[in-house]
Amino acid sequence: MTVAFYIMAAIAVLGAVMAIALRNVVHAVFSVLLFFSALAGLFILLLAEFIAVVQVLVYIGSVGILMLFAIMLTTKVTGDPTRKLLSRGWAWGGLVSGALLLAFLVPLITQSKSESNSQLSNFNPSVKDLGLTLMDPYFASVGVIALLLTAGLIAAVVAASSASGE
Amino acid sequence: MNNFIDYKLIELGQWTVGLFNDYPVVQILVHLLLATLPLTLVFMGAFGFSTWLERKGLARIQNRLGPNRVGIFGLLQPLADGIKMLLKEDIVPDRSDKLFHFLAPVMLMVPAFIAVGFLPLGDGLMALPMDSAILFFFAVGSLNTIAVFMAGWSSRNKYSLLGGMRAVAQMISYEIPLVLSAVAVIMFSGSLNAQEIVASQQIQSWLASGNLVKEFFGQILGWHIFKPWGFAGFIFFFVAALAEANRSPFDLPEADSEIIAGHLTEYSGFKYAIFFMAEYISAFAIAGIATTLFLGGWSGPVIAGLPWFIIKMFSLFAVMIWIRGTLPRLRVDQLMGYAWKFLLPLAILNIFVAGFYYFAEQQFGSLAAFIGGWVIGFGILQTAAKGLSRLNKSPTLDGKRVYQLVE
Amino acid sequence: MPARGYHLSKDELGADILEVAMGPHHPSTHGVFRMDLKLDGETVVDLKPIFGYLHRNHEKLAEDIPYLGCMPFTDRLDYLCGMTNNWAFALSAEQLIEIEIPERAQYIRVICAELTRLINHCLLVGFFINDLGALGTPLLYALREREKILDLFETLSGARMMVNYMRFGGVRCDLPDGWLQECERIVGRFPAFLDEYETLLKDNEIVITRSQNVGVLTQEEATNFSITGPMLRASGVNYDIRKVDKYGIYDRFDFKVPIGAHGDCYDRFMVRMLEMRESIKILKQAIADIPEGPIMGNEPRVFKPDPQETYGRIESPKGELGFYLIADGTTNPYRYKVRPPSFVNLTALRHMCIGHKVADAVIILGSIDIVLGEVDR
Amino acid sequence: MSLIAKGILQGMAVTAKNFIQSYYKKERLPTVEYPEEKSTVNQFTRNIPFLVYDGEDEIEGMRCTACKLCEKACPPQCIYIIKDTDENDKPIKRPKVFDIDSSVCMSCQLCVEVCPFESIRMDSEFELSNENRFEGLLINRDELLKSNEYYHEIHPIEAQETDDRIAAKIAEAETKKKAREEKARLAAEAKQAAAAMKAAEEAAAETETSATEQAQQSEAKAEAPEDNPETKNT
Repeated sequence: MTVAFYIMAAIAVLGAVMAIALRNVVHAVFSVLLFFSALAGLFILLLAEFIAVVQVLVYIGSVGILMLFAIMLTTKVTGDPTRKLLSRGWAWGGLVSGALLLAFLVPLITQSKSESNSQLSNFNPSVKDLGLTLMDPYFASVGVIALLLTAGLIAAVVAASSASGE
Repeated sequence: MNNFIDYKLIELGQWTVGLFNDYPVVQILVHLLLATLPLTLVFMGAFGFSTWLERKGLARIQNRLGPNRVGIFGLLQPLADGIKMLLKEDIVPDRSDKLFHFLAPVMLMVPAFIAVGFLPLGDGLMALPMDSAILFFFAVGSLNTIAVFMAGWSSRNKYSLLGGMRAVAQMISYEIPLVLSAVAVIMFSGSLNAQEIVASQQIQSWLASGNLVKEFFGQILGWHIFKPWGFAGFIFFFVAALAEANRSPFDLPEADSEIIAGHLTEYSGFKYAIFFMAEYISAFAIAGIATTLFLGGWSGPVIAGLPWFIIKMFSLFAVMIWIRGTLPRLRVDQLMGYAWKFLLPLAILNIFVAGFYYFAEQQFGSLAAFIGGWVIGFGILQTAAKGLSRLNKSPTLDGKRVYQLVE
Repeated sequence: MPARGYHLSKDELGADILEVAMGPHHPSTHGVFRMDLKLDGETVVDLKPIFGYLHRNHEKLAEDIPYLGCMPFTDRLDYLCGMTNNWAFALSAEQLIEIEIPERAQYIRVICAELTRLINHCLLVGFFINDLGALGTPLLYALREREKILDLFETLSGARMMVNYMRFGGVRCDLPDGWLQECERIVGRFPAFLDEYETLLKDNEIVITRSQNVGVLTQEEATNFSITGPMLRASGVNYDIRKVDKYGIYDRFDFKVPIGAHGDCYDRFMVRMLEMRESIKILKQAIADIPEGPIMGNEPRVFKPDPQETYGRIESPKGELGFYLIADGTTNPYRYKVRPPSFVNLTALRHMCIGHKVADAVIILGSIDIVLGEVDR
Repeated sequence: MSLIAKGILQGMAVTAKNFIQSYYKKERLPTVEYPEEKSTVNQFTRNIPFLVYDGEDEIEGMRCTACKLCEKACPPQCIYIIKDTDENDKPIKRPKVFDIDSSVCMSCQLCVEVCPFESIRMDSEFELSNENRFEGLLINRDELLKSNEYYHEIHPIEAQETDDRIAAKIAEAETKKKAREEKARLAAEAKQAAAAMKAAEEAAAETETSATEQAQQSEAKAEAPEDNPETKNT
């Protein structure tokens, strides 16, 4: 399990770094997809099947494709090779982002350590339970979100159709 | 129950794993191999057979003979083709994105085989026995799109790019009606587990009755396709599946009369063969999942289990061949319109019909629900379909026309 | 003639226009024909037909050959319809020397021409549906039926396609024994095939959605582009040279001309289907009425017509096929010019395609019914 | 389009019918599996020309007289003929070289139509594939020569007509010749009678007449293809 975790984590980090570093936009998007799939693998290791499925379905299957679509419409696929990866502000940026990461993550990690595994052990991450949770205590919020999304979709359709109708 | 073949296979597997009881690491490996290797080999064989079947079937539809030179009835033709493909020169365009050009067939192959792993081939026969297998299947199926796009983009060919664009647009659009028409079944069965979905299509009380006739029909009559929403759902699912698997009449990404071979234009030799194989295995997988969802999976009279599943899967594949031999291709915009304006609303409506059917069955008993469902539920779907097609019809499309004959 | 559709500059579109050279090696350009397409997404913004890949110097070649020697070359113009090409050339050369054609030869010519029409139209429908993406099933049915008629031609003239059968003043040889009976049998069975073919295609929803309202050519546009043949009639113009000129003995037969109302691809396809039924009507009458008698007038093989010019035309399956000849008193034509229907009908391609999708461009080209042998000559 | 598309189902019924009937109806499966089974070649089929000879010997029985009419008539100009000569460089009515480039020939049959000696005819042989695309496709005289029996085998009706025509020609020539001989004989007799009367004075005139006689006879020989004595062997 640990070995699998490290492999997945390594792939995820590699994908994330490549997504930033690669100058070819399409390659960058595929690195992002690699990162997403490694993430899905990590979710499976955590026995969070459903989240893994959603990761694949939504992030790889839809968001990734959306990005590819956007790129297809652009003319410049390869970036400017003269622009260097290391610019002057690089060090400062790295420092700030590293600090932020620590600031956000450290409390979380320490918290989960201290609060023991009692909560985790009796939680059964089956799809059925997830569905029941969503449909019972959180029904109202799920409904509201669904309605909002539908409204947004309709608005998008209206906007698109009126734009093309001119 | 008479699905002894499945039990024997499972027993064989357990016995083999049991041989390595003393070596836990080896045991895990053997277990993995047993889960994957037979499946891989069987489906690769099935791929070969299906290419033969397709060529032969199409030939007969077109009043030809089909392959008949290699082996008896040309049965060894796939082998000959495979050897030919292996020995052919592998041509990679000079300005292509070499890495992606190489990776694309692999990217298509992997999800295809993973998807096959989620098929409930028999009672307990499943390579990846996961609780939400159906959902996983769809998730993995959506990966095909990326591979096709990779192939289309990396080839640096305009036809390939067009094919890739078409593939992406088409697959995204048809995934939605595909999943939605499956939702009705999932809702009715109350589970995402493929085995449970199959079990929900057997009339358990009849099977347990001991009456031979009842046992016989208990394996058939419960199939979802005999229910109104199941029938409609099957049609939607099958149409969407054709589009997902790039089969005619939705084979736009590789439309040979328009864009030569679409994303496959620049592929040759073994890479092309792998593409071909992945596409056929995806088609199998989707036929298998249609079998599971609507045709009662492995359940069937006399020899329930693996044989029935294979028969049903190949029958669906034969229908795909039949359709391919008959129908012309849709146009891009029509294809999208058909998915969004016709299939999607109807699939959503079908979920409601299925819901009402479910409650009607609990309220009025299954027979009344059955008759009422076919009369009312199917009537609603039919009317909706007609109304939608009238709504969508462009004003100049007048269907049947009358022609003047003048002197 | 301003072309319909839109012409936007690159900037106005905000996206790149994809230029695709479709052909000369493309599965559905019906030979070595090339269309340079400018695509906006999948929509055709501009189209440039390019041909000449199959140019064989047909017209210049004829100037060095006696009149009769040109006859076998005409087979190779529209290589699907050798018989009608022969007839058109014979007709124009016969005008030079003014000879009577025996009755029996006239009937044989009509029978051959109408059989050719059957071949051409059922093949065209097959190719058209093939362009729609039907994997060749209708095409192979058409080829299956064509074989039977080609066998007839082989028995009659010795060759299946390159018939070289007509001569100035008649036809080369008389019908062999039993040929008419065989022909009658095949023609009698043809309607059954047509029924099956129509069931397969006519009401098919995909064929309807794909081809209706695609590649529309109005009456006015069609006449302005000097379109002829089934394509013109699909646009609603009643113009059939068999009716207008009544060449040969076409005034003796009772047949009608099918007319379309919309001028789109579906109409072109259906007009051809209906024309096949009318051809069968003509064939049945001709087979019943054919008289006994000579098949050739007494005509010298090599002749020197007086200096003059003629234009002979017939309704070939694809449209008006005409041969323009200038004689200068020698045995060879001074000028030999073909008016090929494929070529002239092709001029409307760009006009019809702009604004449609790539897939439509392919079927519009298919519905025009071109044979590159005739376009390039 | 309603839920079930009627037109599509109709079409699928047609293809299903074709699929099933292809197993038991010959009409629905017209395929001929070529190398194993060959469809019978129509006796009217024409492909590449060949030269007919009569009797046993190819050269002696050759009908062709190298008149080069076919060479002139051939539209793609694929025929090449050189006249044969004897030891004294005197031309013989026979081709030394008769080549047909089968890659150029378009099987139009115009050469057959112009041939006055019924010599060049169309073959129905269609398996002309060759390993050598240049020399292999150039068919020379010896390959072109085929017997009259072969001609009868591939085109029975046409060959019979040809033979009848030749026989009629020969018969005609024969009767003409006989009539001429008769005439010549009568004239000779009359002349002999006259010669008996005035033998001494008109000796010069007599020699002149016999010379004319000879000339007439050789002319008759040229008209009919009499250099083939076995013409009537069929």
